[in-house]
Amino acid sequence: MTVARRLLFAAALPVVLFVGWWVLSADSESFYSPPLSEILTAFGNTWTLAAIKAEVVPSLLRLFAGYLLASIAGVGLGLAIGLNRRLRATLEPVLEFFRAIPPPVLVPVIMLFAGIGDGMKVIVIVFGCVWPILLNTVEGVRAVDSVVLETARSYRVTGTARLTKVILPSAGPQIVTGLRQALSIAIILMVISEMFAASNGLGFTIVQFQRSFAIPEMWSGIILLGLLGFALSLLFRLAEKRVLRWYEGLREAQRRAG
Amino acid sequence: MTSVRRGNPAWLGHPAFLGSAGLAGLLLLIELLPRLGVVDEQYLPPTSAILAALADEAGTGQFWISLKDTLVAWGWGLFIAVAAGVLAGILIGSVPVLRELTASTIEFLRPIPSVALIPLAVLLFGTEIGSTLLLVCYAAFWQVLVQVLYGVADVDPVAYETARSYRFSGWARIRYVLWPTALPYVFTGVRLAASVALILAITAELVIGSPGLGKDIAIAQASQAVPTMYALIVVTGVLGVLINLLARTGERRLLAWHQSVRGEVAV
Amino acid sequence: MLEVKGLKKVYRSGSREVEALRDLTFTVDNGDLVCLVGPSGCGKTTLLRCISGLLEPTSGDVKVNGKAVAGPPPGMAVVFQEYGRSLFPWMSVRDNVELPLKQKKVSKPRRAELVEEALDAVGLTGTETAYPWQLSGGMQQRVAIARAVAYEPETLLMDEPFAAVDAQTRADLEDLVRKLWQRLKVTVLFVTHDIDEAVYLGRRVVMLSSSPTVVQDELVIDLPAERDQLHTRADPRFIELRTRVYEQIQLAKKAAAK
Amino acid sequence: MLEVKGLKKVYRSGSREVEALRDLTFTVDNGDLVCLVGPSGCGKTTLLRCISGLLEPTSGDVKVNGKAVAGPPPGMAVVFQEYGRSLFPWMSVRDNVELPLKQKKVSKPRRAELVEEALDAVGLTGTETAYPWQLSGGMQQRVAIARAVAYEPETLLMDEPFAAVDAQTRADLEDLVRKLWQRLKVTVLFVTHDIDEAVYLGRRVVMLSSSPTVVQDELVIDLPAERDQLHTRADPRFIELRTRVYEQIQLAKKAAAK
Amino acid sequence: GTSSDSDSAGGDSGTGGVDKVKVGVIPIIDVAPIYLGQKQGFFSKRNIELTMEAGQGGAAIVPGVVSGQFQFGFSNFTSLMIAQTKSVPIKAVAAGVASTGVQGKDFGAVVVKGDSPIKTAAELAGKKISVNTLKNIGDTVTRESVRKAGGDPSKIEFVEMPFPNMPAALDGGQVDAAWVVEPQLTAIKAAGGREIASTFVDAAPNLTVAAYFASTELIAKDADLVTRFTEAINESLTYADANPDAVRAILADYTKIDEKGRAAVVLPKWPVEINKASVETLAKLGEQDGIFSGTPDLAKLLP
Ligand SMILES: Nc1ncnc2c1ncn2[C@@H]1O[C@H](COP(=O)(O)OP(=O)(O)OP(=O)(O)O)[C@@H](O)[C@H]1O
Ligand SMILES: Nc1ncnc2c1ncn2[C@@H]1O[C@H](COP(=O)(O)OP(=O)(O)OP(=O)(O)O)[C@@H](O)[C@H]1O
Ligand SMILES: [Mg+2]
Ligand SMILES: [Mg+2]
Repeated sequence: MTVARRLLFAAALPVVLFVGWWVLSADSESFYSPPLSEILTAFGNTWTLAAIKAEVVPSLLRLFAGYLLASIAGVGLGLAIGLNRRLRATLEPVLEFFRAIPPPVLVPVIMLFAGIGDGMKVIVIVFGCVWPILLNTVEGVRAVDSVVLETARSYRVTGTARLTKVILPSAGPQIVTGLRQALSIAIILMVISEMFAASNGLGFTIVQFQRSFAIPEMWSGIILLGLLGFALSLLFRLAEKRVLRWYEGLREAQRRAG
Repeated sequence: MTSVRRGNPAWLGHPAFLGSAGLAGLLLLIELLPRLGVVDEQYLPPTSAILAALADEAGTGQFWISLKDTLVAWGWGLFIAVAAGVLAGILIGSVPVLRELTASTIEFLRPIPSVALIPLAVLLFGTEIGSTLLLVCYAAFWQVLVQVLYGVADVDPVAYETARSYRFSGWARIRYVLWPTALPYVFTGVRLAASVALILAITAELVIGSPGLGKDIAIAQASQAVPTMYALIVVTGVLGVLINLLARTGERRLLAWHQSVRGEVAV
Repeated sequence: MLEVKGLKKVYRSGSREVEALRDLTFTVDNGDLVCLVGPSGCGKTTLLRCISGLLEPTSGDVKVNGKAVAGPPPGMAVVFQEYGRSLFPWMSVRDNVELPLKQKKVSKPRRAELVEEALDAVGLTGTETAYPWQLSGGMQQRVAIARAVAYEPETLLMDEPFAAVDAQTRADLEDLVRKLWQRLKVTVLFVTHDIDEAVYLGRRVVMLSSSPTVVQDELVIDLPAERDQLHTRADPRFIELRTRVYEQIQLAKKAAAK
Repeated sequence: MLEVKGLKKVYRSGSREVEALRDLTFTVDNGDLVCLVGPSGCGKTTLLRCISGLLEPTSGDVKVNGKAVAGPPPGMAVVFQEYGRSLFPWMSVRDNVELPLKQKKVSKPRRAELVEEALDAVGLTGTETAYPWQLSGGMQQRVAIARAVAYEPETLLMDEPFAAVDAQTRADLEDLVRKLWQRLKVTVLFVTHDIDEAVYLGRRVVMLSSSPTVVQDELVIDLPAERDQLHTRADPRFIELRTRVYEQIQLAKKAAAK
Repeated sequence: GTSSDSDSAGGDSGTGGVDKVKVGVIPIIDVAPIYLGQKQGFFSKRNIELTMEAGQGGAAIVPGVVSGQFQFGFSNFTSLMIAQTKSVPIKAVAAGVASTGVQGKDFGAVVVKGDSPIKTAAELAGKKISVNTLKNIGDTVTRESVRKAGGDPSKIEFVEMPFPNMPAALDGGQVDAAWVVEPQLTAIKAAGGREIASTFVDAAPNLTVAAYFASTELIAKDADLVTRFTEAINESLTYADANPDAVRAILADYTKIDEKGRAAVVLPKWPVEINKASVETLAKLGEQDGIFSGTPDLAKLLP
């Protein structure tokens, strides 16, 4: 019963919105907001398996490459900066500055150096989504409980064990927060990088549809993008639940204690 | 990096000094790279050329109008997003049924990249400031909403029961317990939203061509005016730093009682 | 007068059921100071939450001065076990103490008077503008007590209020509670699991059994009204009484184990 | 043997200076159980952190078996006051106990043995795979003690380990500490501010004065080695001893007030 | 001011008053006449108060015109024909810009690096060429140049890249050739680049590249305004064609091209007449290359 109830609650609003859109747009004459039925037809026709292989897969590959690189760079650099007060003080203003530059602005600049290939797109993604990871890692490392650190020290837990068994897990929840923020930014940048200079990809395809006035197809692309973002964030949630099982439990226990 | 040993004067280790040293190092690097021929001056002009271009820009009226346009779009977008996000967050967060009903929809709408809405914004508002506003609001709204939801969920049951046991009215419970608990989260949300809003404002201007700094950057680029382009990029960066600084200061003022701020002061 | 009759509380969460209180009956006369002891987890907090109207009992009655309790009754103040979390960290000490009075629509000058008196009574004059977290643990606990005192309750419920305070501060606070009770003539129900504390403080001690909880025994404490930490605790009669309570509780535990 | 000679510690933060310890000298023989009492804030934690090498003293010496302490000395285990923060919430109970042994490069089968023994000694068999936050407070504290025990230290430092535990659990843990000490023949330095606890537990009690802190007095506890909660605490000699300690501390406070 | 838009779109609101008109333009050299005309008062004397709204390419401008955000827009003919085949309700109202028609001296061309082995347009087959927008006028005309020179146009690999990045891409060898327009064309030539084909000239004699357009709704509702706008534009075009120095001067107002660049760029032609034959050729070429989904109906598109 409870499962059914939860399903009902989860599905209710989306269904209402969907039906609402369908009804409101049913006899839409406007060139730019075609009926939902038309969009769905276009969706079926446009996003065939072949199209997904040709357009979506390259986008996803670039996304994953960029995201992975950003994660490694962000966590690595974040650990170093978080653990070294002086390094932090020196780099903080510079990092703040670079973080504040909107990544799309840098697309042309990065193109100057990295050309127009996949490398450029990956660099754009890395540059944009490394910041939340980096900053959250730094904060997480700084916030490691002093008692935890002293315990580790008094039992002579040092070197790699200190890093992997104490500091990384302790900063874990915050690092994951950064990774989650970075994921949505990475998707945005995937699209933006493909809007500037590309010959395939989801962002490119949407722009092509828009330029060639294939409006239902363009809408179908936007919907696909939404579904993709949703699926990725779902995947992320699953992974997070596994990795941070201890943290969720801890929070739960703390809340129950009240 | 050379390590500063104990014997050296204290100011060598001061954060402000180290920070300035870091910035100065960056400026020097950008000056030297093109001068030494490591990169072509056409792609990356030296610091001096960028600064000169910046000075030129600052002398034109257009620059200030664009700056104003960007800030207006950013400010309004942020304001609308924060107001809507806070209201919706408190409403949804404090009514369990609403929270359950909306959870899946929020999960679906939130990750939709705001840039996917660029075509939509263009259709609705053309290249007017409205397009920028739409994108800015959309992107910033989720940041605030999600944080407020976290905040409302974080209300300490003991504090809440204390309020009940002293017979606080419903409004008083929101005003004196719920809101102060959620406030730090609201601030985090606003801070995140402020930077996202700036990014989106400039992206929209750049991609759509609505008025503002982003459009100027596009024009500078199209005109092959590389130092000017860099100068404008620097302006956006500085703008971002200032906005972040402002948000942090406000946060520190208003949340002096909160753990995170206390912690920062102690360090 | 406070009457508890046949009180039963079963917690239901999902399919799990916990019978916290089985059948509780006892009364507290107006102006009395009753200590409630019982092993950890026997349902003392549950009982207090039922009495204060924060929790609905599964069956049975709670009456305050002849009126059944439904929702927090007027004229009652509760000091929670977790004082640190029951004070509002975003308000100064004064605002914390004053806010319930505002809610009670006490006039402004009277409020100022009450707050000053209460803080004075607990020895906190001069800390009005400090935030709770700027005070030591014992001081925080005294703020929570001051808040209850300023409220001018007829009935004062205190839930293990000193559990987290160091022994020294605890002794001071115990003396404070007795002094306030003697002066203000309120009805006090004091929950603790420290047997010595119960015997030292109370005029009567009600002992609860282990879960499922019933009233195990009652004891009138015939120590002189003037008590002090050093001599009362060394008094042979004191030791006799505490030994009796201790034995009762051990008995209850053994009964539960069977 | 543990020797503390002329120990002085001044905290400097900004322009503010706090003299936590002024001049402390005492020794603990190998295999002894010494309790350290003193008013809140007198510097007990500071002293322990100096002894365990986590904090550098401003002047004076700490020697363990004739060797000056610089950094956590081998063969020493510390049980921190905040057990909740000193256990790693991201590790199971077993991993928490095992990690220091790994760092000590104990072989795998021996580790398993030690962990099992230690958990058994504190009565926690069967909780190996649980996370710390899934346990009650008293159980968590016992995990921290098990970790220290499994480490097979020659010296065991415990900093107010029961301050946050309810009275019942506390009594059980006190008995546990005495049992372990008798069985394992370790040197124990036990910090508390509970006078009764110090007298009940210790073979010797060292009393510290209020800040600026010196050794106020020392007392050999000539109670029989076999002690139990009910009878020892009711023993007239016990009451005599605790009254003496109490008076000394009151004296120290008065001296400080002047 | 959305309300003022709908007023002016509604037409006769300005009873003898001034019509507020917004024009969506791409801020490049091509639209210099409209800025010049505004400055010269050609619009205000016809009771038109002009505001220029910059858009990044036709794709951003066409929706604005259709939805009534702008009354007029500027776009190249290929984009307009694409929209037309998708039944977007728009129609050209005046000529925009035209090729100079002179080989080697046009405002758009395919260029290569100075030391490139490519010497003729035929050799472009099988090479990588950058264009600003795929499936648009750039690749159509480049294909035509290759075809005319005897190469196989189907073998060209086009990549999309903004014009400003092309000099660097060419220099860095990321592309073999670039289809560029001014001011990048002059910049590349100054850096030693060689022109391989004057694509607009190859495509058709005196090709009309772009046009000003309006929505059919506006044309039906406010024919008077459209007529006045067309007259003003035509006067501006004529004036610009006759006064190249004024054109170079006005570039400083709405672009950031530096003084040297302004003096050096090759200016296009601004004839008043739309060269129908050239547009038809362009349509045929586009159809041949599969850019349109149907056949553009030029009768509906051209004024
Ligand atoms: N919200 C709840 N849901 C389910 N069970 C609960 C809940 N609150 C308390 N319990 C259970 O009810 C019983 C009594 O809990 P209660 O907190 O009243 O004990 P207590 O006597 O106050 O203990 P302590 O001395 O540790 O504070 C316990 O077994 C506890 O696990
Ligand atoms: N990091 C620090 N910086 C500055 N002062 C400190 C620091 N740590 C402790 N102190 C001060 O040193 C004194 C002794 O502190 P310490 O924690 O050692 O006391 P304690 O005896 O353990 O107290 P308690 O019984 O409350 O745990 C106190 O006055 C405290 O304010
Ligand atoms: Mg309780
Ligand atoms: Mg301490």
